[in-house]
Amino acid sequence: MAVELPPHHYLNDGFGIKSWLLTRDHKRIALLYLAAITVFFFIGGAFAVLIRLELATPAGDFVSDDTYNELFTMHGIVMVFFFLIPAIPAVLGNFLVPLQIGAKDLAFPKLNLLSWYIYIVGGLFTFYALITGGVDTGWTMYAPLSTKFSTTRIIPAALGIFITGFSSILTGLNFIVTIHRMRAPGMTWFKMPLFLWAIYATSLINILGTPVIAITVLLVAAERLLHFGFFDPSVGGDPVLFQHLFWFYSHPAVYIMVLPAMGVISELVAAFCRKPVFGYRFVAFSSLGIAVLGFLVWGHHIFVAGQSIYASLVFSLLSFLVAIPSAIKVFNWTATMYRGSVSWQTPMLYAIGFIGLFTIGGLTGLFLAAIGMDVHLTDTYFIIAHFHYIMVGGTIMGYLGGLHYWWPKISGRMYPEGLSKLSAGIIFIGFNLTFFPQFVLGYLGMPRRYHAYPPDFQVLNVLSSAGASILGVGYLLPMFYLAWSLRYGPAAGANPWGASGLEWETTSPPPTENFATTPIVTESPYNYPSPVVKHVA
Amino acid sequence: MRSCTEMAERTEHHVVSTTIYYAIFAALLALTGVTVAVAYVDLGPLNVAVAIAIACFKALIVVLYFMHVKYGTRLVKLTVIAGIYWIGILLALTLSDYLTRGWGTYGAQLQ
Amino acid sequence: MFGIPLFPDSASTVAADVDALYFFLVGVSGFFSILIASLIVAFAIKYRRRHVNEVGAQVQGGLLLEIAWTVIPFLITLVIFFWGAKVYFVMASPPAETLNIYVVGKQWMWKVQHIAGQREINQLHVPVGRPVKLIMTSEDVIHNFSIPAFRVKADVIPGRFVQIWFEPTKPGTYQIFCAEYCGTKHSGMTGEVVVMEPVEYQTWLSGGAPEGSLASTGERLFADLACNTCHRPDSRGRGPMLNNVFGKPVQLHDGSVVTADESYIRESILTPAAKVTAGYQPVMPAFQGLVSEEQLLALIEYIKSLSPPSEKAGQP
Amino acid sequence: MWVFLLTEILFFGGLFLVYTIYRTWYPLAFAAASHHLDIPLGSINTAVLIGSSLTMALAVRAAQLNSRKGIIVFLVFTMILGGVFLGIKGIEYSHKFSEHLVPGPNFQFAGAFVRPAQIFFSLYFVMTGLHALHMIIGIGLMIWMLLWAYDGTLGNGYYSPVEVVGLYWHFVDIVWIFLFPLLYLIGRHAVVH
Ligand code: HEA
Ligand code: HEA
Ligand code: HEC
Ligand code: CUA
Ligand SMILES: [Cu+2]
Repeated sequence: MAVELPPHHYLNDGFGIKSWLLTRDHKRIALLYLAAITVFFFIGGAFAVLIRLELATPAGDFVSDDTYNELFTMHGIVMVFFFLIPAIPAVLGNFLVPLQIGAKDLAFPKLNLLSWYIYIVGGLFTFYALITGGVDTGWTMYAPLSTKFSTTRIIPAALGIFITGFSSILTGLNFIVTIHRMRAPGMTWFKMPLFLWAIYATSLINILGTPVIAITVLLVAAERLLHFGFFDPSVGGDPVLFQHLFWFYSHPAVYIMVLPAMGVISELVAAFCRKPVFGYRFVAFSSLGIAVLGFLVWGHHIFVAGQSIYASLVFSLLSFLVAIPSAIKVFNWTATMYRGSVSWQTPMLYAIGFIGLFTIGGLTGLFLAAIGMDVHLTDTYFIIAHFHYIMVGGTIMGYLGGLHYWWPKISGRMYPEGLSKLSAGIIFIGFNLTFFPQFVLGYLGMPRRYHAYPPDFQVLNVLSSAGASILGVGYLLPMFYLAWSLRYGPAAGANPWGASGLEWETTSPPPTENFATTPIVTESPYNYPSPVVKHVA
Repeated sequence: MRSCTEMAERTEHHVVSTTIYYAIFAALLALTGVTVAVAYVDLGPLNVAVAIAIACFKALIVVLYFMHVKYGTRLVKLTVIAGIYWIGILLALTLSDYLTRGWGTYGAQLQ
Repeated sequence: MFGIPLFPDSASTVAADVDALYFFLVGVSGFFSILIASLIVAFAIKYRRRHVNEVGAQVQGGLLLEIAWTVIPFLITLVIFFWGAKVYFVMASPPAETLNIYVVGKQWMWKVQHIAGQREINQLHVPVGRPVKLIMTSEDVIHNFSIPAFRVKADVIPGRFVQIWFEPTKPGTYQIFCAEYCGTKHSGMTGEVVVMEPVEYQTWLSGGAPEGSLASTGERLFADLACNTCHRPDSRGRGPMLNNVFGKPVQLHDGSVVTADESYIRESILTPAAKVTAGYQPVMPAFQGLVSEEQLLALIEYIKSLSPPSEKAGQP
Repeated sequence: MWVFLLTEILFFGGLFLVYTIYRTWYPLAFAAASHHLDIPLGSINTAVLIGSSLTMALAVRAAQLNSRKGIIVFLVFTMILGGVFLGIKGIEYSHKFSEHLVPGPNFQFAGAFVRPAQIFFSLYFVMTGLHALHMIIGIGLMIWMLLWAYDGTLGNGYYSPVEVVGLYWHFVDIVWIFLFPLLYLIGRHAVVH
């Protein structure tokens, strides 16, 4: 007998635009974020497409140099601040935190909605900056280029970042309070799914790091607008101080971007091996470890920027330390697969992709943390490859894996399995073709943010551009088939994967209040065989 | 926005007596006087240290009494400590750069 | 391979050190990437789900394994750390005797000033087999002087001097890039290093410096800017004598002592009040905005030339 | 709320970092520039703000004890004191304007430290300006609390909103406790030109 959608769920609990825009239901807010973030991803992606088109030939002939500079700046800003940082926490986190702890909603539902609006306002500022001329400072906005020399729309863009920062802070605050106070009876800290540990660690970084970037961009704005001098060498200021402040936030921010994905991967590996995560406590604590140690390494971005040698040594050593918790995670995921019941469904394919690509991205981070090596590699395409491996190959894989895994819960319906496997494959191939050649380019010395380059580098760049077009197709496909499945996909049932976890014990899609009765937790999160193991293979 | 205000971690309903409040107030005023006075005395490098020590002490009693942390839960205390700790990280590691630049900076000569 | 360049020229002494570290790192990364990848694929195949209701073995974890994969990577990273630091120290400590060349970055070109007086734009001629030290600053934003074939680069920061050094090992022409994003024509801020045999280099040097050596330009400036009204060759001026200042410790009026290196001289000229020499009034006018970076270099070179020859090892 | 204050701590922390760095770089310039700030006004303001913290604490206490009148009276006192603080700050700012001590093209500073003094005053304005902004927000929140006290939303054991505003206000007070010695009281003992 075919499964059917439950008669009442959060999606049919009120229709019309108001029921969405004024909702306080964390699940609907998650979908609001999903919509906004997808838009930003495609904007950022469109910039990437233009970048790669320009770089297909060595001469700077496709767009002008100023346009190119605006392209990569806006690509970086949009992708980092408006897509990747909010992606997993605000979409999957919002949807899942209450479900996974057995609560009705977040601690502050109205604040949650407010965060979305703040995010949108920040986005509008950035959008305004974009259509009135763009910004050309690079996403790092180094002074004094940003404070004195550039003539572009830096203030609106800075305000955009400032404002979205508050959205991240409030979301983080909401999650922290929720996780502390609203866990269902019996849900002790060590019975929490690992995704929540990751979200919790991420929220901590948000709360502690984001205010510093907020004040930093504010100082830049004050310096531009009011001619105050903070980083201006002509009044005796130190431009390198800006870099300290910027990276104090932005290095931890890279962990904001990867930790949630690591959380997702822990869930995926457990669910598709039907097995508890190997070394649960190690994986849980390594999230906190990354969050804390992540604050101690920012100086590795400024090894050649006139930092003291001794500070560089300290930062280098600490950077190696922060790699250890990541290593622990990778090994534990691998060990989880040992003697599992490994299913090859789409989310698991993404999880496997994540582990492999994150490993490469992370290990190349070690090249950069070794100071003598970084001198040659810094500001080359090696850096570009390093972080795209982690952020695109890692986090986006995690995000898509998570989206597919929880899609039946979110929408109540299944997506087409064949097509989704196909696009996972396309993404994997396209990704490697795009970014692997960039490692080679980097060691050859090709600097980043170059609009034109010596002809020697062309072949590798063409490979990269070709890969990007394959990757683009790979990203477009899920958008279409997921949208399609919203209407035509077969109903999924409460627990299509036979996975354990509270979110699978309620209907798909869940009712507005999530659970008919407050669940009581007695078991560890990955206790197999789970109560319902019967649906799809 | 009512829910928003639940943000205060639930402190026990500890009502502090007015005497304590007035005492703290008096102490704060006195300490302000002391810092101003001390600023005019030349203590060499100690001037900064004293000024900051007094400010820290003032902040401490505000936090403990006016802000009720003394009567708060462990979590509240932990949060306060975390704040101080993180500011410490920010200052300490950045200073680790600035204060050692004189010994050798990448791009400047090692002695 | 297939006409695709895979590896850059290595044309300086330090390049070999960097490359060795690089290969080690590629080895470590390759090992772990392949290890992880093959384990995942092997497990995915060996333990693939065979029927619908199958569940995995309920293994919880193993302390020994956890310790092993914490400690082993930690030890490996320590090796990388020390190795990286070692290479870095080589890069950061120039030998005592170097050929000094000044570089000024500005949006969007590199101006090179040789001590003998030659100037170049976006080109740098150096002899092979001799350590070269570049003393660099920027007129506007942060740039980065990068020579991939030598494996060295450094941010060129306005308001201070930055130095890198290298010893070319192979004659030839190599790319210079600006590697710190600096605005519109960042990607056009490139140039080349021409490494020549010492003899050729000598010929090139003598090939003509219309204005005479850098120090002599400085001497002229010193008079034009009326520095010599206060800084006179005897001790009767209002300012200190500048003979024998460079490279020596200077006592400041707040009691501290600094070494009179390029940065100090530079600061003394631009913002004299920041560090006032003991025994003098802070009457020297600030020349910030009045002298260009290039004039500054000439002045500095002149003041250097007033000190004994051992300080002038850089003179060709 | 405490978690929110954590954020605030780091927000100001960034500023204190900038301050610390430049103070260690330019100790003399900072001392000289600091001499242009008005100690009597600064001290009065410190006392005023401490007083407002006291009344705020008393307002919270009144709320705990369900005394509606107490809440209202003490909140009003706090707001008045806050207003006085901002007023005095305004006077100080206008002095700085007329003395051309606002960084930018019109900046004028007698003595040797024109440039670093500009950094000092940049910091002065941003730090005290953001502090004042926080106070304005705090006063806004108090107006809200007053309304709730009038319509009886507060009381009957429901007082956490006042408590939250109180925490916020004390935090703002603490920031000032640091700003005052760091900005006003540098190097008063030595005569620097
Ligand atoms: C999500 C994003 C993300 C993540 C997680 C990381 C993770 C790491 N990053 Fe990366 N990084 C960026 C995003 C990220 N980075 C970005 C965006 C930039 C450039 C910014 C810009 O300038 O625009 C950058 C730049 C950057 C630099 C500066 C380079 C430069 O500009 O000169 C450095 C230098 O140390 C660095 C190091 C590291 C290290 C050591 C890790 C570690 O955390 C990695 C740890 C992971 C592993 C080590 C892999 C798993 C482990 C194993 C499989 C076991 C084997 C392990 C061992 C033997 C140790 N990164
Ligand atoms: C989350 C972060 C994120 C993500 C997801 C990406 C995704 C991609 N990035 Fe990006 N990138 C950054 C973060 C990110 N990047 C950052 C921070 C920088 C540094 C910026 C700086 O230096 O300041 C950077 C810089 C950067 C550069 C270097 C530019 C330079 O230094 O000169 C390049 C070059 O190849 C690049 C390429 C790509 C590509 C091909 C993708 C692909 O993965 C994108 C794939 C997506 C698509 C292709 C979208 C699909 C949509 C369509 C196909 C529709 C097309 C529609 C129209 C054309 C109308 N990125
Ligand atoms: C009005 C007089 C005056 C003029 C003109 C002047 N100086 Fe000076 N200079 C001084 C005095 C006085 C000092 C010592 C006090 C100080 O360090 O500020 C000094 C210090 C210096 C020092 C530091 C020397 C040391 O021993 O520490 C250098 C270098 C210097 N001057 C270079 C120059 C140059 C180059 C010019 C011209 C562009 C110049 N000065 C013009 C008065 C002058
Ligand atoms: Cu100069 Cu980039
Ligand atoms: Cu980093």
